[in-house]
Amino acid sequence: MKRLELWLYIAQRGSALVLAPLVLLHLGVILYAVSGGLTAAEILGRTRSSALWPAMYALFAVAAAVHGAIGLRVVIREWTAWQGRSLDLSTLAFALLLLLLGLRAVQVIA
Amino acid sequence: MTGTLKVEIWRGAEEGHFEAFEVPTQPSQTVLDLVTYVQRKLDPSLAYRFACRVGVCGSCAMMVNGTPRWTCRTHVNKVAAEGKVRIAPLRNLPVIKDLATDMAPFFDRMQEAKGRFVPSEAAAKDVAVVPPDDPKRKEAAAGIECIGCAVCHSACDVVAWRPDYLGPAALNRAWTLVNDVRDGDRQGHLAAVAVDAGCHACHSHQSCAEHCPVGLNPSRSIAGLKQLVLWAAVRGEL
Amino acid sequence: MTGIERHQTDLLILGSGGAGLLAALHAHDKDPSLDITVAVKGLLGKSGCTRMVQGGYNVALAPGDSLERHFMDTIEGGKWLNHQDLAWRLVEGAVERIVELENRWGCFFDRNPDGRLHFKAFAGQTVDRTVHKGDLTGIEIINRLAEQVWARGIERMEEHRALALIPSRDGQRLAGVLMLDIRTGAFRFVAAKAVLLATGGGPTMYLYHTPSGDKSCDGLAMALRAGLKLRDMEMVQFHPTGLIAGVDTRITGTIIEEGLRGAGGHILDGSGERFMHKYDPRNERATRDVVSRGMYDQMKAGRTGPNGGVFITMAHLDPEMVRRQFKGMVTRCADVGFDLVSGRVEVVPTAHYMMGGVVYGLDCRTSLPALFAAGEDTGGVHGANRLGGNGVANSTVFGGIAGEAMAVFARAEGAIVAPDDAAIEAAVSDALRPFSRKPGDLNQLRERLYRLMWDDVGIIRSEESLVRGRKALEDLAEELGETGLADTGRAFNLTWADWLSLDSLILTSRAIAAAALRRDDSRGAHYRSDFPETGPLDRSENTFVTLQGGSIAVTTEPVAFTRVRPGESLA
Amino acid sequence: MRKHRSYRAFLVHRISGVALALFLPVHLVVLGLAVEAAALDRFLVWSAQPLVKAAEAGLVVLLAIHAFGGLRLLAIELLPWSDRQKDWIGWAAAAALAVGAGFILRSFA
Ligand SMILES: Cc1cc2nc3c(=O)[nH]c(=O)nc-3n(C[C@H](O)[C@H](O)[C@H](O)COP(=O)(O)OP(=O)(O)OC[C@H]3O[C@@H](n4cnc5c(N)ncnc54)[C@H](O)[C@@H]3O)c2cc1C
Ligand code: HEM
Ligand code: SF4
Ligand code: F3S
Ligand code: FES
Repeated sequence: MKRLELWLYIAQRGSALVLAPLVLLHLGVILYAVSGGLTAAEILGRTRSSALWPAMYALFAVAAAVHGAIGLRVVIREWTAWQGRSLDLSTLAFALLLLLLGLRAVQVIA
Repeated sequence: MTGTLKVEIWRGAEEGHFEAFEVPTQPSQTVLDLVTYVQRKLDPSLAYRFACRVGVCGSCAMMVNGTPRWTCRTHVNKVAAEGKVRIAPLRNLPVIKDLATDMAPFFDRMQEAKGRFVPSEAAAKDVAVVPPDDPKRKEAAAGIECIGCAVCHSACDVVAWRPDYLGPAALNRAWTLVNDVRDGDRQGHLAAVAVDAGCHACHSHQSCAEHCPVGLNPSRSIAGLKQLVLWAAVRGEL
Repeated sequence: MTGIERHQTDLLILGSGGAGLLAALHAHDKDPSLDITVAVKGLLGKSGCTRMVQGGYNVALAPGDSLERHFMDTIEGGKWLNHQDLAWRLVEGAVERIVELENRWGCFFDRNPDGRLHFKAFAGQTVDRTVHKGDLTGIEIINRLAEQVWARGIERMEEHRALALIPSRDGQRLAGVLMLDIRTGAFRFVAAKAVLLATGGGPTMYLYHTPSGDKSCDGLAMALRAGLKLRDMEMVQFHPTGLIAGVDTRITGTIIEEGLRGAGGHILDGSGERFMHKYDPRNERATRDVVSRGMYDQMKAGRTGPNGGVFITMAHLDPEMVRRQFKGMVTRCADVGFDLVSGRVEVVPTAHYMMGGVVYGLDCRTSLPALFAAGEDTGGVHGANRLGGNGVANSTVFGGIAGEAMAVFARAEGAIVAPDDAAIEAAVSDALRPFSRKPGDLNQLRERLYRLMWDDVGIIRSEESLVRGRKALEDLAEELGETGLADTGRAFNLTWADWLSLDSLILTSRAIAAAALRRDDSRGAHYRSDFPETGPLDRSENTFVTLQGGSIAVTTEPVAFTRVRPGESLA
Repeated sequence: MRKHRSYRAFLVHRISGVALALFLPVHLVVLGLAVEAAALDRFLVWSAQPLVKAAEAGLVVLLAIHAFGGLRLLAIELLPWSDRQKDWIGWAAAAALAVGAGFILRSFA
């Protein structure tokens, strides 16, 4: 693809922009929730209270998959000798794995 | 004031070793003077490069105790750690001999980044009217006094990790051109830095700005390019 | 011939200063099909003095200025020794060139608040006419030119030292140049249809000097050896304020900006007293030559600082102003351990520029067919003194002219011709001489050259000192011939380079001494204590030197006042 | 050559990013495994042990560090240049610390 690296860069920064509020929110929730110990009921009670929670976590999963995989690809390219097509495909697979696991987890809490 | 300094100098090319010399110290003495002393008085076969000796030609840069510096403007006092100075050829460039590197790859990057003025068709016979406080003029002026010493190129780890990376100096030059209202090919300059190892390969390490001997800030220029390129790409202009 | 690589190009340009680079660009413009090679001793665009230009570029474009005024300032400054047609070509060409530098090559000079070019004041001018980019004008010019040359696929032979101009077998023209590839130590003969000599002169044979380290008068020495005539060689300009920080630092000799004196800086002798009032009512603001002589006189009398110089101080002025207005100089001094804002900085007059050089014509041709010359290697434009700002104008204007003329010549009359192999052979064995001699002390020879030129052929001369100098130079030349080098390998051998530079410097020094002995009056940069007065202007003569059978021959010719006579003015 | 704030900030950001990327699948597997509330509870009980808690605190801190460091980078890249950008490293670090401290205080409270 023409200007592949540029588009990956844009996707990575774009997904970071999506992640930013979600992570902050997630951090807030964690901070709020941890006090006094966690229970499944509490977690699920919250996440099932509104369709917005699962939607949010789904978006989180997609963005994290894109962001993390592109990030790893860059790090591996720069810090190891591994590069080229096999790296691209592996990180793509990693993105799909993250996405799959993420969506499955969302399904659980939905 | 007279003492001696232990000076270790890289000998060889890509393969080589450090060789130690004792050099008498002087009140006014630059790292280039140490090297000159060794070549003139101790070992006539030592190779290094300099020209202007006042910090304008950018040919004397070397690694001094692990840091890239312009040696003609670096006082020994500033770098001598416990009476010892270790001098090596600039990093991230092929070594020709001893302290002299081949700088051609560095200038090749400048060209790849289309780091050269393109006259505009409209250029009249007269010199363009450009007020000095025009924001674009100020951006261009801030980055223009690059002496091409490759210190930033040598300091940047991304250059080391990705040898095809255009590098801070080339991108900095491109930024001055993108802001040059007289230039006739803004789009061409942007396209040249939007390549795979272009401006967005930079991770904002800022070692370039940290080490630039003339105080330029390539990080800033690169950040500027990243934005322009990003919007141009999103708008489908690239 | 064995061991010598051969190379061929249409145009060979020696040097990558303003003259060399503009020649390459103009030749390429004129005829893009030409195969052009720029060969340079250092790196392309990173060597030479054009890059070091601080002050700026003289051009008659300011409101109220005119070609005539620029011309008259140049002639008056040159004390009527200029080649007037060349000087006119300079002022005319500068206007064209500055616009071209801006609009075509991308130089971005400083502007007034209204966005138009800013012209600053420079000594010896009746109108402010110096275009500049801060106080780093040369970097801007050379960076822009170099990147254009790089972009055009013009061939680069970097770190190649020109050793000798090689005539054709029939001796009728130039066939090419013998080069030394510094990186490998290999000799390379480059045959060309036309060659430009643009190696930039450079009076680096004086104890204190400003030019870049790669300049050693190689071009002038090669020209002398090839039988060319040099004019006005006695005219060596000294800049009054060079740093002095001991003999073992390369900082010594480098310029401290002229503007410091203009801004009210004081010059003090070793005991802290001002002295310039003894020499000129303008005190420190007198012209370069007057201040240099005043300082030299104090130094001779022993009233010096620890390193043998005098002092410049700005401490009585507003420190903020000094810091702001002279930022570059303040940091440069600080980098080497001096405090320019509130302390004293030791300074000496320092050899800066050679007004003399190869005799050439309006189209940059020399008397040797196929050899062209431009820039500081040439003589004639500046006469007895160069105005600040006319140096870079000279190299860029005539470099461009030479490029075009060479392209035309290559088409019409150019040919690759068989070189005189014996001449190549001789030049190679000359260059290899030190390897067959017993290793000796080159540093001692260099220091002797520096010292004797400074003492006897320097700022103040006399018949006595010049005769002494001439003799000492002849001795030195002989000693150098017998001083060998350890053969530690020829690749990137800087000590061999030092030897070759000394060889060029000594020969050129002999030309300076001979011309200085011949000129028995004082004018411009040339001051004879035995002839302190300037002779009648309308009977002015130029000096010419040639190398004949190993010795320097001097002749004189009356100045041709082709445009204006002393007492008249065009402006 | 690497002894300056911006470079250290880069290293911290990169290492935290890689750690997060490696931890994230684990985190999701665990969540996904917990197809029923009881399993999740068993996991939560296990994770209430101090050692595990400390590790989790570490991860939260990592996420906070990476998030605030990332915001700083996005600001450098997407906003007009500010010469104060170096100070942002300090602010990002402080914010990350605050989150980490908050987590530890609240989770052990
Ligand atoms: C510190 C300083 C400040 C100056 N400031 C001003 C100013 O403000 N205004 C002004 O008008 N003038 C100024 N001048 C003078 C001006 O720089 C020169 O007059 C002019 O630029 C010379 O240009 P050039 O092209 O002839 O030579 P240079 O620019 O000196 O270039 C010579 C080139 O020839 C190469 N060379 C030398 N020997 C050989 C060889 N044997 N083989 C191959 N290549 C060789 C060199 O490496 C170099 O590339 C200044 C000079 C100095 C030193
Ligand atoms: C608030 C949320 C986040 C923001 C703002 C953010 C921001 C960024 C930015 C700007 C980069 C680019 C760094 C560079 O190229 O120099 C980056 C890299 C990276 N991020 Fe994130 N990120 C966030 C969350 C995450 C998460 C949840 C993960 C885990 C999957 C992650 C993993 C990575 C990785 C592996 C890198 C590559 C590191 C590198 O190139 O140095 N990030 N992040
Ligand atoms: S940006 Fe600075 S460090 Fe880099 S080449 Fe230019 S002057 Fe040297
Ligand atoms: S050091 Fe290198 S990573 Fe970017 S900010 Fe400078 S170019
Ligand atoms: S010798 Fe020119 S920058 Fe150091």
